[in-house]
Amino acid sequence: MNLAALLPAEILAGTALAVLLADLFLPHRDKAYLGLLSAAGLAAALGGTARQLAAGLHASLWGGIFLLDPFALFFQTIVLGAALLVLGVSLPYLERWGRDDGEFYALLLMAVLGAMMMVASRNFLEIYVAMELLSVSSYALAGFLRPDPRSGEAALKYYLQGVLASAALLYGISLLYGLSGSLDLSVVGARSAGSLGVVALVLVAGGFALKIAAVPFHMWAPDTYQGAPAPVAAFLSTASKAAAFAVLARVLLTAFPAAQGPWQELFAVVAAASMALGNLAALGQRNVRRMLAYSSIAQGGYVLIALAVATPTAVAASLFYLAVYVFMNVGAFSVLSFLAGPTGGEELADLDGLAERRPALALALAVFLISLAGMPLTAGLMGKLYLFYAAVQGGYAWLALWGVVFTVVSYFYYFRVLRHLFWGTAPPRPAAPAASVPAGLALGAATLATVLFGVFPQPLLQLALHSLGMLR
Amino acid sequence: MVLAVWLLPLASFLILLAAGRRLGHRSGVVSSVLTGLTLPGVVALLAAAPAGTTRLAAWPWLGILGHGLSLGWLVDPLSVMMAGVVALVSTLVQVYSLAYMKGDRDFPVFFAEISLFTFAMQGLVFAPDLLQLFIFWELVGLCSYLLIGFWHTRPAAARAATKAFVVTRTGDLGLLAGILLLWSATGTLNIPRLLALAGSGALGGWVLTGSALLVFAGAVGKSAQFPLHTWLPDAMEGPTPISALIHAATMVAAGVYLVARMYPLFAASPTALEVVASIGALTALLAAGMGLVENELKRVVAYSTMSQLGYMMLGLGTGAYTAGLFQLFNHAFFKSLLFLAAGSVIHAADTHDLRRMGGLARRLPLSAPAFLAGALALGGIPPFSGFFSKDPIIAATAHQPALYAAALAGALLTSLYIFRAYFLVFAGTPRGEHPGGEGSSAMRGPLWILTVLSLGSGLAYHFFHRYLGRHPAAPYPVWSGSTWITLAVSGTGILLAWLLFANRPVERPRLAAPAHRLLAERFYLDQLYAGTIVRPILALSRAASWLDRRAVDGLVNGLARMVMSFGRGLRRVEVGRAQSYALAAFWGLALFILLLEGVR
Amino acid sequence: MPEAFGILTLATLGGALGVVLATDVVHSAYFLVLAFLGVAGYYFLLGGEFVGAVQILIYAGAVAVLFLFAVMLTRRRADPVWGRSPARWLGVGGAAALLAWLLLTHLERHPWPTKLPPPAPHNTALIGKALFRPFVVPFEVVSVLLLAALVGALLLARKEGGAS
Amino acid sequence: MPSLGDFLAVGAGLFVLGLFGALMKRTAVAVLMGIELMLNAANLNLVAFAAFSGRISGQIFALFVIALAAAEVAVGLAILLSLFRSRATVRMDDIDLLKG
Repeated sequence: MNLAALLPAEILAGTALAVLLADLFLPHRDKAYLGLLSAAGLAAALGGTARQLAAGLHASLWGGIFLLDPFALFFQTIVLGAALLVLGVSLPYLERWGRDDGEFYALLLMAVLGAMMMVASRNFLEIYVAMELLSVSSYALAGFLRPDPRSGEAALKYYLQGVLASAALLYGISLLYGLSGSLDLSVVGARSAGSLGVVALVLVAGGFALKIAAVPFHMWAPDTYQGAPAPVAAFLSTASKAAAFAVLARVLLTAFPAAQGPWQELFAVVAAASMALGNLAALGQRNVRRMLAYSSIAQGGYVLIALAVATPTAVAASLFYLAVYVFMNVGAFSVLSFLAGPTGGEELADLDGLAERRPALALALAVFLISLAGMPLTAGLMGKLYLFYAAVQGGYAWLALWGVVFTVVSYFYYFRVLRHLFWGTAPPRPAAPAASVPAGLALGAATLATVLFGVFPQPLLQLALHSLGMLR
Repeated sequence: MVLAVWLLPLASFLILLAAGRRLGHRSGVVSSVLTGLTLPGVVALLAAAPAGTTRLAAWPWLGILGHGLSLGWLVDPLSVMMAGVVALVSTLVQVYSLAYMKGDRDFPVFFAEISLFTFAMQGLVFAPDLLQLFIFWELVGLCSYLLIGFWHTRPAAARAATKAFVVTRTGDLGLLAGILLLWSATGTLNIPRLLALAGSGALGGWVLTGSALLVFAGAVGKSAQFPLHTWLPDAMEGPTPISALIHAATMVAAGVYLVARMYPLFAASPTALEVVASIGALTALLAAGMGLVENELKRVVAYSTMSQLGYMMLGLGTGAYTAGLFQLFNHAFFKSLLFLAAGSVIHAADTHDLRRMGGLARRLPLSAPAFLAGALALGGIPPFSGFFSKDPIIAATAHQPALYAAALAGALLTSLYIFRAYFLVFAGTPRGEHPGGEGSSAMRGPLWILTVLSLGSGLAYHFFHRYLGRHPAAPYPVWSGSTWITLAVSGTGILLAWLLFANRPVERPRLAAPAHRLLAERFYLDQLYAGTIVRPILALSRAASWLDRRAVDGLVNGLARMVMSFGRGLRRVEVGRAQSYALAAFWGLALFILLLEGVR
Repeated sequence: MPEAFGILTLATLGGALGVVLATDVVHSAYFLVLAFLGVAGYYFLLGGEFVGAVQILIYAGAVAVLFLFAVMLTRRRADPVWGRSPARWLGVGGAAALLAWLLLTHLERHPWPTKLPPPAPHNTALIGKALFRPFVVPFEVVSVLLLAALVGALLLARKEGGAS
Repeated sequence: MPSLGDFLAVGAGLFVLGLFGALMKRTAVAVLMGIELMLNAANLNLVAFAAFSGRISGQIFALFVIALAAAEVAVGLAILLSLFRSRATVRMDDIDLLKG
């Protein structure tokens, strides 16, 4: 029973090992097969998780250390889906950079494994260990493009922030353990009242907030997203963020329901600050990747509204938003990964006339940006609408209004990119390499999902609500 | 029937999207024919939806939150009327564009975008649900953005498109907030249900007034009402047929349509109605003033559009519901006529500048009378159509002196500025080289049809009133006590224009210099917005970027580090900036602890 | 006992202070070992012999050696904290002081048990059992993590152009 | 016999000293040392709590943390090394390529 429920995770771990082993023996020209192997493993794990989610699996393993409930399965599906998309665009990306190290795929798989374990856990020890797995793999991935000093710098900055945050998180956990005598989330919350519990919880929340890149724990994000390989930035800004949000939500809403109240105000402030700073700073960026980095700080702010409002509707809305956010954000970063060369190529001016050079890519990027901006007929609008609706309903009308105001600010920079895409006059330049089949599939799927969930959001929303119902 | 009216343009869009390049010039024909085919559909709807009926077809779309949202259509006299205007003007404009846009590099794209616009506009018109309305509302805005920027190689066009987008979006923000407010207060976004709630008094107090005003904010942006009107004159950078279709007859009228659609909501709140009427009157007056000193032909017509939309709002706000809508109906025709005639003029004169035209009446034997017909309709001279709608609106304000004065002054200015344009363009002697003449038959046909409509559409006032009137219907006084006054005022305007502008070789500013300047600078509102909104946002953005990157690091490191590291060059790994990031995070942690403990 | 605690505290906090204040990175590394050993001493004092032993082996041994290697591989340079700008002193010192004040006051306010219960007899055996019963999943995750760290470290430290 | 509070006070001191070092030192290697001190502080807490409550889980957590910390340091130093390599040849003025 236990092992069967863990099958997706086992598949992932097995695939990672297989990739590492095969890497030793494969000749250089065949390294692309490693990517396909990883994709197969991810797809199998995704299929398994989706089936568990569909079956409404609710299993508590090893005395509750491991908890596979629909909430966890929902986020596992998100993470796996994001990773699969990222993998799709990584294949041509690595090829173009002339990197054939199989370690990339193994590290990506292990990072995904960490995220999967992290969201399916009810024990601080397991959460911590799984998060470290995600982090350690991510640090190495961020520094993957060794010859490019920007990649190393991105890795170092992420690493330092991550390790410091994890130290704070660990210290907070140790205090909670001392207060409650347990590491089990369901026990810790009940026994950690009092002011020291608050101190500990702030430290813990700060550790997760760093991964979400919420203000004021966001400062690594622009540098890291800009310097890391584009697919890795896509992964960090979606899968990693979603997993951290899941754990934070589980800790705050299920383990510490009594600690609500002042908490909500705190998250309202963090959410408001993230929306404001992310959107305003994005406005001033000329580098598109950096602009997207700030935009994803802002997007994190929208999602954090859910923790401020803390009603089931709001949390369901955040689940929906994160799910569709994966498609649009991975998609946007992925398109950029096709454009940039070793010498940059991600400035706004570099996008000029892309619609004529690469119409499909330009159209896809337009869809993602329009969705991130929250325009109609895209999933982004639906997500924002639910979040803002939940905020108004939950008595946080000002937060919804704040969100709406900064959504308008965000139009400025999203549409500036569109103007360059479609209206810029293209300088003659070497034709960008043709997209490969896996990348085309990934981008196509992301585009389709972004539009589809904008037109038929119902099933996904239903799933989010259902996943939530089982949370308690 | 609804589906045909609604989806034929979509089909046209999809066909052009798929095969536009291959169809080439024929793409315009395909699009025009498919749009034209919706006209019989509208006629059928007219028969199927007699006065006072409401047919609602809605399928659940988002059934989870509140009482859910639905997707479908709402057929009542209001939506049928609006759909008719959209279908007719869209067809005529497309036929006109066949000739006007001939030879343009992106000819198929142009028609694809017009088709998409028509589809979106019909979706807006038939929306039974506020969310559906909002979605198409935004889609319409997007099409407008694309079409204003159609000649995007001209920087002015790209700038104008962006400006239009952002300014109208500011209004849409209000609409969205209003929708959220209504949704959370009532749990439904179904329009008939909402209106029933408002009518029965179940929805009241600040929620009612607040949501009505927020919805009106959306209408203000879309219909270019004060203070969100600044985008419309710039939008004239788009092709002239677009100005006729989107920025005169249909999209900008969507704001008026929205207010009419949600009228019971407004009617239940006297405050909201007062605001609508005041904004309308103010816009009517200001825009007419600005039109008086404008030297670009299309912009004159654009100011007149703003001004007329103001009259429509004024009508709705003072309770002259049918008159306001009838003005929308008539205006759609005479304003498209003015734009298309202006297009012919520009085509022939090869300039936008009034000061370089003149004496064109001989060269343009059709466009000149067509423009004159449009101008007479605009001026409200019987028996042209404008008279039958504008006069009742002005009459409805008679018991409110301030509004009445504004409306009358607006009327004077209206005939003054439009006949100034007419005389400067067509009368006198040529003041420049005018190479061209009247366009091809594709351009002449729509002009003829619209001229006839501008002459005749007013006569339908009786039918219109009975068909659209709210119940219990108030009488529709076409000829009232104030009519003579209005006519006298309008006539004075025409006379003044003739005295001042006809047969003058070159126009010199006739107004006192400061007033002229104030009007020419559009009351300095653009500058005001740039100073109070755009620049602060950009400054905020710069401040945010600076705070985020430099402030912490700069504060804790100062210049010293930069100088030092510059001098020595880096030979070992230093992490100064990353440390500053962490410093900010830990200050955050400490302050949050302090904050929470303070709360307890 | 109190004497032992005092000596260990001196070693631990003194070592930590030494890490921060030492000008030479190599000296910092030595002070770090001292602090690690002090912490290991606490573990023994608290009856956690196994953890103490692991602390000495891995931290004071392996990790410290890693640090020394890193120092040797990169450029060595004097790194005095007092050479930093007053603003940074204020920023970092303020944050550290505020955090210290918050932690200490809240820790003090809590009624902690003062008596140490007698240590469980088969401490190491208990740990072993727990590792393979309730904590087997994290244990597995850690093994993957070690692999990931290995792979990642090798990948990053590899010379460009060398056989991959 | 020292009380639990004494151990916790030492832990807090170690945490803050480590933080101070991590944010104050210029050399990345020394920064990592500071972070290790912070981790040790948390570990000391865990073991102390475990001992005073007669539970074993705190010790186990500490063991995990030790293993993780070693792995983390290895990765961190590898990043430093890789960065040092690319910088030594490319000659950059600071780790400051990425900024707004």
